[in-house]
Amino acid sequence: MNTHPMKLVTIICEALAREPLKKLLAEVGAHGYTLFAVEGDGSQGRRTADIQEFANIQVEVIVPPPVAEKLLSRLEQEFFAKFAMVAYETDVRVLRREKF
Amino acid sequence: MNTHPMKLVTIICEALAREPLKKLLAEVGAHGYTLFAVEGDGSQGRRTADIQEFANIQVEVIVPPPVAEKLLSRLEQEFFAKFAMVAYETDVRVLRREKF
Amino acid sequence: MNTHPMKLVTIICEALAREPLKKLLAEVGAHGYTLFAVEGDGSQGRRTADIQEFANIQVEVIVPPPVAEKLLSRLEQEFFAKFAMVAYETDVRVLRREKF
Amino acid sequence: MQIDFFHALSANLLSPAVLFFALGIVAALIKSDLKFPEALYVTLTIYLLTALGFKGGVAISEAGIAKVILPALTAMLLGTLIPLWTYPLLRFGGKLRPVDAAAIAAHYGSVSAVTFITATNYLKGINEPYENYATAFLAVMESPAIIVGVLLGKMTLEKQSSIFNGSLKSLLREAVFGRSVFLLVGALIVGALCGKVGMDKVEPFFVTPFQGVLALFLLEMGMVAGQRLSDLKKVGPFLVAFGIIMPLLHGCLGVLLGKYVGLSLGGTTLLGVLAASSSYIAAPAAMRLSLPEANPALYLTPSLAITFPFNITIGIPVYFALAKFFLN
Amino acid sequence: MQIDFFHALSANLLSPAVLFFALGIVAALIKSDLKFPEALYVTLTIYLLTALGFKGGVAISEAGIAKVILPALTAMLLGTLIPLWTYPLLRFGGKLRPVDAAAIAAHYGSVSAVTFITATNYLKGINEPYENYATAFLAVMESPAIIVGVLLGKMTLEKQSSIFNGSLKSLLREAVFGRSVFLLVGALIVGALCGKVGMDKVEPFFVTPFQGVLALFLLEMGMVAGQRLSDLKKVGPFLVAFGIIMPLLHGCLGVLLGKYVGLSLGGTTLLGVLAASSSYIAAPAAMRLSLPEANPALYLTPSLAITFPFNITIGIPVYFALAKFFLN
Amino acid sequence: MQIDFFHALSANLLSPAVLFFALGIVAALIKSDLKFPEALYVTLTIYLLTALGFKGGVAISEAGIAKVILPALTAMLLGTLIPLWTYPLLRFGGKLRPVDAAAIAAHYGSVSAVTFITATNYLKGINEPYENYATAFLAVMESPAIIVGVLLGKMTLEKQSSIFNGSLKSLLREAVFGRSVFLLVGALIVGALCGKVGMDKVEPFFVTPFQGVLALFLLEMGMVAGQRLSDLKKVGPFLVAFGIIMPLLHGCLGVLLGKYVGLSLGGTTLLGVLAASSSYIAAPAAMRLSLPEANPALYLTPSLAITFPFNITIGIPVYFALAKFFLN
Ligand SMILES: Nc1ncnc2c1ncn2[C@@H]1O[C@H](COP(=O)(O)O)[C@@H](O)[C@H]1O
Ligand SMILES: Nc1ncnc2c1ncn2[C@@H]1O[C@H](COP(=O)(O)O)[C@@H](O)[C@H]1O
Ligand SMILES: Nc1ncnc2c1ncn2[C@@H]1O[C@H](COP(=O)(O)O)[C@@H](O)[C@H]1O
Ligand code: NA
Ligand code: NA
Ligand code: NA
Repeated sequence: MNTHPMKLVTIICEALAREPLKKLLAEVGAHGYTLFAVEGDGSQGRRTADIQEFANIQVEVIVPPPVAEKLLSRLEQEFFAKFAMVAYETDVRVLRREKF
Repeated sequence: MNTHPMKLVTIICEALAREPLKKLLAEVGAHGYTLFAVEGDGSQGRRTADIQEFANIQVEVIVPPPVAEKLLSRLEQEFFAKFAMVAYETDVRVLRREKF
Repeated sequence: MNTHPMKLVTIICEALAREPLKKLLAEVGAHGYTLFAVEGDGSQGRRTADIQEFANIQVEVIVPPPVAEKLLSRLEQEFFAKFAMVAYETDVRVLRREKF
Repeated sequence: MQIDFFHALSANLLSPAVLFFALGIVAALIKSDLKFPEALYVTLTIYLLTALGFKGGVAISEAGIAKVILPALTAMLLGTLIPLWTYPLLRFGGKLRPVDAAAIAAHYGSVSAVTFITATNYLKGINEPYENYATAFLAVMESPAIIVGVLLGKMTLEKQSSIFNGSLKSLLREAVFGRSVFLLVGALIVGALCGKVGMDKVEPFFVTPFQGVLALFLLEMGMVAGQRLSDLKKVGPFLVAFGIIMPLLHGCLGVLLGKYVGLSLGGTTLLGVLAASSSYIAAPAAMRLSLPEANPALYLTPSLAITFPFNITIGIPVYFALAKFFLN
Repeated sequence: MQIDFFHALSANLLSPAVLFFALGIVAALIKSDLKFPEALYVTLTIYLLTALGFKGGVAISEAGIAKVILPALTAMLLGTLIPLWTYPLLRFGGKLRPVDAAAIAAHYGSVSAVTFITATNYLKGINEPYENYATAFLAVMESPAIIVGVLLGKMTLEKQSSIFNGSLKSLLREAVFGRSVFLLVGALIVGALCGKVGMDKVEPFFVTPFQGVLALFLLEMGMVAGQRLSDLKKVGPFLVAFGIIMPLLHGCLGVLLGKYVGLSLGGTTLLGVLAASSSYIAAPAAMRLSLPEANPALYLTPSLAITFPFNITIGIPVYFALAKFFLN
Repeated sequence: MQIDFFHALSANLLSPAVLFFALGIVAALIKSDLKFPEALYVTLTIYLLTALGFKGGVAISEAGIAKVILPALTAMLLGTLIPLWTYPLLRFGGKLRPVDAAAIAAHYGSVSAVTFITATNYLKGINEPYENYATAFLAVMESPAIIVGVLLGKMTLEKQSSIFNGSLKSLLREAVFGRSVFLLVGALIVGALCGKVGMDKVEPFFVTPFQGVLALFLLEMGMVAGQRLSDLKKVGPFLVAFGIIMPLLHGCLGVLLGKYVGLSLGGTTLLGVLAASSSYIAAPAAMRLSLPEANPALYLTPSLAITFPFNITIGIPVYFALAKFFLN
């Protein structure tokens, strides 16, 4: 069994950023993503989970390191000013390198 | 306070794999797991969250490194061909080593 | 683009620990957190997601390493005996260090 | 009389609510993959409590608060006192640890809203009228025993760590403002303020479909209770017997008190049901927070897997028969 | 007769249920951000199946089980046999891989509860009575074809790996205890035990609002089906034609059998609808688990994006017209 | 007249809907752990919009589209124009940044469906008939002001980055196909196509329990609004006053227009309510996407924590009194 190093980029943000974010993921070349609703608190206030439009989502995407870099830098330039958002990367090891 | 290195194995897959997966976790000797519903997109198409039978789940399980290896290799051999699935491992540090 | 090392502390526990946990996060100086409902199995039995009071939550919080250490050690001392709980830390890299 | 009782029993056992409850237990036993979404469970709870409180409030506005006070205080007193004899019984009869005895005592002094609702359902089914304001008894009986039980337990334990210092204060807060009490009392007040005029507007939502919603909810509760059945071995024969005998004793007591405060046959039955019922949501949650040293299997399992199903199926017609017996 | 049919057709197309279904398809096509929460979808499913089963059970308790047995067995037999001719047709006519042919055959032998419910709705709309116990036919027709289909598929495949060895056993288990069959049969039994007395209690919840709930659910199903429309290119013209022609043939067959077992005009229509309908929940789930080698686009898309909408809109009045024709 | 008004006011304040709203505010203020699941919130929204649209559509099919066009266009025009005077008032009177003034103007030109529904509820409660097709006014008034507000705001800002270039196009798309407008207009069309025949089928689901569902929903909305009350300090006295005075002015204007286009007393009241109401879901969502530079506390808080509760409690009977005054 061979595992390969990849980056897991995690983005927590308001649900409104969902569609622009999906577009960005496609643009930087991610081959998939996983998404779920979360509650949260941060510098821009608490986000409860009632009104869908104001809820939080967490998006997790596994990408090769260069894509992770591109993704994070575009998030910084184009998204951080506009949306309540936190983004970070983690080192992970995957099977089937060619999938990502 | 003493933290100990462990592996976090994350598996994202269609909900149908749930029961076989639980069985596998027990077989390889995991002592617990955490599971939640997610949406996702990947090589096998978008998975929305409406029809329960076709939804996605994310399973996270903390195990000692040898168990992680066994788990990943059995996933590769027995599950990847049958289910839409992504699996990866992350290095984490836990308290109470004996729990895992 | 500059990324900075941080600790991601993940806590999986019964929903009843929610308010004491939030209080603890504030006390140790975390600037935000993310929270969602999960199902799980562990040494203290299966937790299904029906009765809200007995469900599981997963809390993820990004903090500087010293805060992570403080958080984990207080969890160990004050929470582990009282609540079904798993806690671990992961190395992550964030943008905007000053946020955490 | 005997024929009467079997009639009453089968009327209960063959009602949709109880049969759906049984179906839920079957689903749990055969490990069916049927599962109610958490949101549905919460929604049904909110609906049942709100509807119940609202109807009760309208009934109070019709009957006048004066009529309600005496029986409500009696109900509250009963809830407060029950732990005082269940605790020693469990401690010395059952040889349980003090903290476990206290926790179980809290459960059996407190009440189960679902059991109460099923009983009103049953009375409606056999066309037996009852004081609609009896909901007020339910509202005031949930918390006192929990507080008494926690106090009993605390007295046997050492000091708590920093985060939990305020735990007694937060216990009292929870007892008054907790989800279920808040909804029940809040809807009761809303109903009392609206009266009959308000009821006319929302009756098709809060009243007409109520019994059907209850049936659906009991399907889910059957699954919840059924999943606990496998824990029965852990609790031992003493607690199993306790979970059936205590409700019968408390039911008797409730019925007698109901008679002395002048309730009707239906109302007397309901006070018996409340006394006999034990909590399996509010009390366990309070114990986890305020008496975390107590063992959940010992307090939750008897309450949820024995007393609750027993009351739902056999208990209710028994308390009704008792009420009939004592009122004649 | 022709005028009659167009009348029947427009009565169906202009019903709230079908129009909301169309609205759902529009929502999917214009990629509206309208989305039903998963919990709502599951809740609506649970409600519809429980209500349907319960009503059917009450009907059985009124009609007597004797009347139900023969048509139910006939329905079951029909479901078992359908894969036996659809498989060779798909295999040799459609040049599909054996495992795909088997999977599709399973879908078309099995049934769609939503199509059945929409048909009962339609009959109610045109004031055509039917045997309420027809729900029993639905209950017994879901699983047999799935089992036959999986067996057909297995015969063409090699041995499975360790975890999936028990897969045949778990398939049978799923066929009998799976969510939808369990709810339907369970509620049927509950209804049969309660009878009319029980029905009176829960009618305002399980019966009165039923058609409205169905309309809301079909809005969601329209979105689900609409999202699949873009996959139609993947399935090719043979399967598109198959998805329309087979329902018509099976509808005929069902109607004829309905006539021979002595069902009313309404009941005959319903047996036609069941035969014509194809599964898009139970069968795909079973295929993913038991025939994972089959291609989901090939079995799910025709069933969900062609046959289901076709039956809902045009099929139902056609099977009604056929039943009328044959019964005269 | 005065007595009349106090009568009308107390009829509103003592209705279940408004009292449950107050209960929700209390829950938020005492930080109760009562919480509606997100899925329930979404379900209630879907139900209310669908039911409202459907009823409106049936009403249009009865009244004929000709009768609806003139008042609907008037309503739309009013929505379009309101930002044109609120913007300068906020900009120069309130000394707000241009982008914030534009965002707030968009909110007050747009409408609140829940306020509208509560008003229809109120009219039903006092037995005052109204044009059921008024739902069409609601449907056409949501978007225009949002578009005008965003355009006003954009004119004051620099160019956007790549991902957001299409933002104006997507704004228009959202305005026409967004969740709430889509559901409302879609259900309106479905209702218009079904007419009375369709209504008979789904009335027990979409009409009869409607007022009760609204009461439950307002309990949740009370919590949502109540959580915002703590932000009131951030918005300052100008916006607090604005949030009460503007609805009164716009209510007057709406009532006058309603009179001139020949609506009934009920319909005139509803047009006043629509003009007076401000958006707190569609508009904030649009602002976050299209004017992300605007400060949410400044636009959401006045709309949700001041204007919405004011209209629900006091505003509606005031606009009714105004309509009565002007129509005599
Ligand atoms: N330190 C943190 N750890 C984990 N999640 C965070 C943290 N800070 C913010 N978040 C999440 O990111 C969302 C947006 O953050 P913010 O922009 O700071 O309001 C919050 O609602 C949280 O869900
Ligand atoms: N690159 C990725 N990053 C994160 N999640 C992924 C990725 N690719 C696939 N997934 C998740 O794994 C599921 C199955 O993937 P697949 O088998 O590629 O369809 C998808 O529905 C996603 O939820
Ligand atoms: N090895 C594990 N891996 C992942 N999650 C776990 C593990 N063990 C326990 N958990 C989670 O932590 C919760 C509490 O654990 P416990 O205290 O062991 O019952 C469980 O319900 C699971 O959700
Ligand atoms: Na009790
Ligand atoms: Na079929
Ligand atoms: Na307005």
